[in-house]
Amino acid sequence: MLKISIDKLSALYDAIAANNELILPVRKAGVVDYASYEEGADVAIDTLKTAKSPKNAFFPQFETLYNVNKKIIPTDASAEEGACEGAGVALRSTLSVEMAPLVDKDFVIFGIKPCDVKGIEVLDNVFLAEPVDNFYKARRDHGILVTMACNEPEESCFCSAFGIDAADPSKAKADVAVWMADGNLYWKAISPKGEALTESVKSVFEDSDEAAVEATKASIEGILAKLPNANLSLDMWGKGVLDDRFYSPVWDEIFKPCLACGTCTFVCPTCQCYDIKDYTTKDGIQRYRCWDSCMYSDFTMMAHGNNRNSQKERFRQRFMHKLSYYPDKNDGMFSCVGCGRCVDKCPQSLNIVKVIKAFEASKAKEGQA
Amino acid sequence: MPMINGEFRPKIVAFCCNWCSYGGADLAGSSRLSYPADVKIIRVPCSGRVNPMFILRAFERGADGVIICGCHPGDCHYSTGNYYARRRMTLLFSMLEYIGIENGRTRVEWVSAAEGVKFQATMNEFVDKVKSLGENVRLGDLRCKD
Amino acid sequence: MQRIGVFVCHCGTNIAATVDVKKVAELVRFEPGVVHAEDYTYMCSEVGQQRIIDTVKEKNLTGIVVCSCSPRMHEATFRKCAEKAGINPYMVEIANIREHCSWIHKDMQEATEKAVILARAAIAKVNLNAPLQEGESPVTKRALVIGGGIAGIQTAIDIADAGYPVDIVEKTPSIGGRMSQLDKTFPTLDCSSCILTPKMVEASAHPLITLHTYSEVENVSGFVGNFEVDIRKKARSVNMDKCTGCGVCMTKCPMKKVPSEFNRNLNTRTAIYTPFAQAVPNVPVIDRENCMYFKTGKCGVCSKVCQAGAVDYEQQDEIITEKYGAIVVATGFDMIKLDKFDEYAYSQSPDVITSLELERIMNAAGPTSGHLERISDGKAPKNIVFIQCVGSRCNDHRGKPYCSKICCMYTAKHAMLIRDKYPDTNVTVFYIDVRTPGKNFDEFYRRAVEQYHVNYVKGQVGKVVPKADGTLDVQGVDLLDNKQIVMNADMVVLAAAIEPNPDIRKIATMLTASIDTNNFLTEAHAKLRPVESPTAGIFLSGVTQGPKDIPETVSQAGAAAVKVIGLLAKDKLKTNPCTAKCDPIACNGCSTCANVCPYGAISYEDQLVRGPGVNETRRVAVVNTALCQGCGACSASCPSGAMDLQGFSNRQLISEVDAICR
Amino acid sequence: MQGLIDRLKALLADGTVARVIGWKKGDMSYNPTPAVFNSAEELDEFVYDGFCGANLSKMMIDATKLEGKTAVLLKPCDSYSFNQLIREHRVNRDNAYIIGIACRGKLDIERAKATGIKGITDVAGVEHDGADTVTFKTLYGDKEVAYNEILLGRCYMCKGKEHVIADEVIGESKDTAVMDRFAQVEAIEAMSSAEKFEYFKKELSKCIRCNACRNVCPCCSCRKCVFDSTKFDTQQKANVDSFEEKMFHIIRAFHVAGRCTDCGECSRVCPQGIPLHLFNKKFIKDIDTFYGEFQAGKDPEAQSPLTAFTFEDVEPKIVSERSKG
Repeated sequence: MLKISIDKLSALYDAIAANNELILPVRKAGVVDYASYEEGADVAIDTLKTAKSPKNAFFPQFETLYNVNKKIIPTDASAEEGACEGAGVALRSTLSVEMAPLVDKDFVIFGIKPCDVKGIEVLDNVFLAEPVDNFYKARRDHGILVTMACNEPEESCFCSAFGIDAADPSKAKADVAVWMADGNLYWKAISPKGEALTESVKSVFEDSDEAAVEATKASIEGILAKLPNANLSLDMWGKGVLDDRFYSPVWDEIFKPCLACGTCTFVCPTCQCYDIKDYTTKDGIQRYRCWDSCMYSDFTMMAHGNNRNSQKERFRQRFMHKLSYYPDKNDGMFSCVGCGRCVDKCPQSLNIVKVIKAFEASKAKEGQA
Repeated sequence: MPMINGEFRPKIVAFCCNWCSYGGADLAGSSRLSYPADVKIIRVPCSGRVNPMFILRAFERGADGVIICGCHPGDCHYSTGNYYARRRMTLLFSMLEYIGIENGRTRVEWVSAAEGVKFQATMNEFVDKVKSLGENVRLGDLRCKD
Repeated sequence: MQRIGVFVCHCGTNIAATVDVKKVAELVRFEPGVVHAEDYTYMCSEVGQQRIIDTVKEKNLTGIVVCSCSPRMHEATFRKCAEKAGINPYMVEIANIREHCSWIHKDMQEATEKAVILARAAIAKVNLNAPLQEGESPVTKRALVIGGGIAGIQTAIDIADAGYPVDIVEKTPSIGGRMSQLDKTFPTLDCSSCILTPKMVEASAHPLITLHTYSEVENVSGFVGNFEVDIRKKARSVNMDKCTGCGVCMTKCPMKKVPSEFNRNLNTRTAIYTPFAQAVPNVPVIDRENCMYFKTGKCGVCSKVCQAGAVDYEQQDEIITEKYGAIVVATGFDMIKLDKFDEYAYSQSPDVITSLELERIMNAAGPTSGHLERISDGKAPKNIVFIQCVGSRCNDHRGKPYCSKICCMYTAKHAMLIRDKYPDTNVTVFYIDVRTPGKNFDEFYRRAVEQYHVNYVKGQVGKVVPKADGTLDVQGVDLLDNKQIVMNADMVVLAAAIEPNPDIRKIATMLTASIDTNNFLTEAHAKLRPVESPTAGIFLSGVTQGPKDIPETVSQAGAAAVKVIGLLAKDKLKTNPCTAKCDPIACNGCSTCANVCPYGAISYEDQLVRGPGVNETRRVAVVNTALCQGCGACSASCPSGAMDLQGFSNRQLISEVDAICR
Repeated sequence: MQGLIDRLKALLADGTVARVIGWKKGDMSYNPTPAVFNSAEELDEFVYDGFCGANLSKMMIDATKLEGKTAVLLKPCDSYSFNQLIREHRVNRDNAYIIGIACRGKLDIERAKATGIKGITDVAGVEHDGADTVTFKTLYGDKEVAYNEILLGRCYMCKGKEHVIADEVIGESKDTAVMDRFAQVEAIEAMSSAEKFEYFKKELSKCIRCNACRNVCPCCSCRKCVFDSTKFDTQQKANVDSFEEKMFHIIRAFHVAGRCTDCGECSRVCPQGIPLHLFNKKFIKDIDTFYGEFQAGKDPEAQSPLTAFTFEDVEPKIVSERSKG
């Protein structure tokens, strides 16, 4: 295990940034989100929860897939495609397709919390399954995750319900685990990628034992046990519950305050739905994809219309996807990691915890009756 | 930046109402009153037809200036269209100014069908003003650039 | 996807000299939807149109873009052409590459680039055009003429002679207008009333003409073929049916000190009056502002002396509402006010008069019974100076930029008449130019100079100074001799500029007729449609359109009548299909659009709305296409974009914006 | 509170209303959720305290279409929104029973957390008739903050405690305004053009296009927003860091100009803390300056300034004439 004094963190950042793009929590206009480490960046490394999750680094909210350009050239120039009807003119048009480049440089996400690491695992099951999403895979191949323990978990956290250990990031599927303890940052490589990174920045560290880390882990575990939703029951969810939950009357009332905004979706580390659209550029189109939200009225809109016409159906889609459809397809793994961002951010204070609890309550009531 | 012979040539969209200003532009034409080719006119039935969205869209797509021309207040072919346009545009321009868009990229001018000379003078002035402001970088969408 | 044909017109060399038309045709081929592009010398010609028709058939075109002159010129032509070719006329768009391009740019490359962009915009728009069907509206076979001067009278008689009823609304108590104030008319020197009075009588006696004198248009609604007009018939205080026109009331009226408008305030009239002896109708009105009875409640003499019992002090203004198919504006003119031209001492000396005042002085029925006298002392003037262009052809804000057109001729007439009747009177005319185009006009002017020895001085007068002895010093310049002159005169006559009747602005607003900066109504086309307003169903007669003399006015009056007759002869009119349309699925029923609709064309209905995820009865906007005139104010105000204007839809206009900004 | 619940139960019991729209206790002590209560039993979970900031008027669009009357609890500022919805025929007044509920300013949990409070397990002192001090019990110790120090930003610019529409009013409100409504707008107006641009660029670049501002807005009651429809070819969900965000926010503010009651919900719900009310307030200020004072929602009969005009209205060039840069 290595350590560096918190006062000297900028030396570590500089060392990482020398060979990689460094992405870490940065405060901008009062809000902390993952952003590039640039000169003058207001790094807020002790932030528990960034407003948006770090999934943006692998699955950006907006990314270009390819460009199609039309050019008009003289007929004697070499052309791939023919002109329109009425040939024999001096000009013809050509179309060229230009793929967006794949990420080919390493980048480091520093300070990512264990829940968000789990969130990336959730995305992997979608994007790395056949057919593999090349854009995502390139970023995954080049992304290095430095995950950090959560020293002061908050009441909206419920990661432990999903088996995530906020005290011990070394259990996460990341590359380096770090802790902040007694004025130092402790560093431990947990994958070959992590070891390579460690090697390249080793000079800023000094060696250390694990005593301070162990103490911190114990303190975090103590707090985790006291979190109000530490023991959130997921008994009613997982594989094979689709029919029962889908037709539950709980949905009839609970969705009502939902604004149909996309806040929960866009702050969520696991939401993975996107839309593909064309933007008409000067001489062609740019085909891009951008996050979509199942809360939106035009989500999965088709020529005939929409197959989820009411907000109840759209609301149900989001939670059923996270707690039932996804587990059905991924061996019981939930598509929620308990980061609690939606708990903090929902404008109507409606969130997945309330949904889970509402189902529990309804079951309890049935039991009584 | 579109340059011709080393000179910045702005893209300017002019919305002209069919009854007065489009006629004013026609009169400028038939009177051979020249103004820069940077101005491209879109015919609308009335200045009251101009949705603020059209103006922002033009900027988004790379216009450097947008001007709306209609009948003089009181002379609207539809009686009142230009009065609504006047309020809409006043508020919209004020908002653009508020978010830091340079003044002078937008303008409203009342030009009657008999005012070919005014049409020319207005366009000359407006083009000069927009040229002095240079390319519209604050409102454009990068994807529309060359 | 549309199949669009682009037709680029050379317009002879009007376009082709500045725009590389072949290049335009070549470049637009690659625009989305374009399957054909060609250029031709005159697209509007028979041959040009046939090419379009043939191409439509040959290549199965669904849309047409013509790159040519202004759509205000030939849009209708090409729409008809499309119809002949078997496609909807509203699948045509015009790229204006003449007025907006070739005529104003000199550089060929620049003009060609612009023409391509304008063509692209039109192509982008036509890609989104949809066939539109014209509706039909009935025609009320009755015309309204606003103004009862010679223009209005002639128009009314011509329309009525064709068998259509006509109403004349005249603001003053009698029809007749300015012409009734004139003494003689150039160039034949006919007596003005001798030729006008029969026309007035004819109008009054015509079974199809209704006169509304002492009346004003209060409100106009509707549209071509279907106007609804409120007319305020001001209280005359004399019962038109009972009055015999004996005139006793006027002779007995004790209030005799009211300035006579008809005589340009040179003398007075009574409070109960007809403007002039030959007034039609020959029924007096009581000028309530000046009548003793109305001011003090005492008097009542007229009522007592009226044997017919026609005087009715209780009469109220009456508003009648009539329907018309067409409206002719013939509101005429007045002289400009001279307060800004005080260097000519008009306000300082009663012997500085306007030409129209001179007409009254020369007129046998005028304030001096036709004797040429100075207003100040009644003496016959020996030296008269005429000053031309007072306020006409004036480039500063004081006057009018235009030539008033009639002054040169009437001044020649005045000079000649004075020299003829009073040969010992010296007449001098200061002029900038003498303009005498017109049949027998120059001959007339030459007679004034050569036969009557009127002293024409090319030059302007700087100042008129009233002197203690009652004469006037006229300080001017003789440009031909290049010297200053000071001339002593007994009388100075100012050829003041004429301007449209000051009421015209209000009337134009009611009619939604275009008006220019000088308050003349704008023609639909300066050369080809000079008697029509761009607003359908509104026609122009007389000086309301621009300065003109009597023969021109009468010709134009007849022309306007013919246009009205042509309209009224139709049973149905095609209506503009470019009307607003509401998408009930997106409509919120919020009423914003109805609040800005100037025609009351939008109403709300509870409608069964069915669509993806919707199946309910709810309040939505409904457009009455017969009332909608297609201004689009509703579309611009609708936040959800539910209300859209056909032919100028949001997407069409945005696609034009995109094409231009590309 | 119990009195309030009893009153609501009574309204249900005597058939005055068929349901109540109010707030339901959250799973934590600071996150009540707007909810529909159909029975007396459900009302046991009713809550009204300092965290009930949500404006419930928009929920009445759907609720007043149902059979029977719906009771809704509206704070003074929410009542303007309801009036505006009446003006636009979006709610059926006859199907609404409006309970004007008193307000002493609503709390902003984000503002509380910004003072360093974290790991909250319980909150006390937030009832309407509660103390002047709010006590937070947290995993990291207890904290006290003055009630008025952690209000929602809008409450400091409160436009008054009058219920402009109500069938009955319960409780007494307290004034919370401490600053001028337009002070923030004026501060921006005083900036140079470049500063203004930088300011808004920084703020708007945070936007994630979640549409919470739009969806919560009682004026944005369009069945189909233009930004969700194909009618303007503006259906772009991307938040590219370019003009798109500005266009969305300008047009949204423009669409509600003359209709926005200044309820401040847009800024309250923004997950990225963008001060969206600055757009709406600018329009309100301009409308007041150019066309005379106008408070949307005050009078459901009043004509919106954008669907009205006078012959003497200022010309658009006033904007450049009075501009500083």
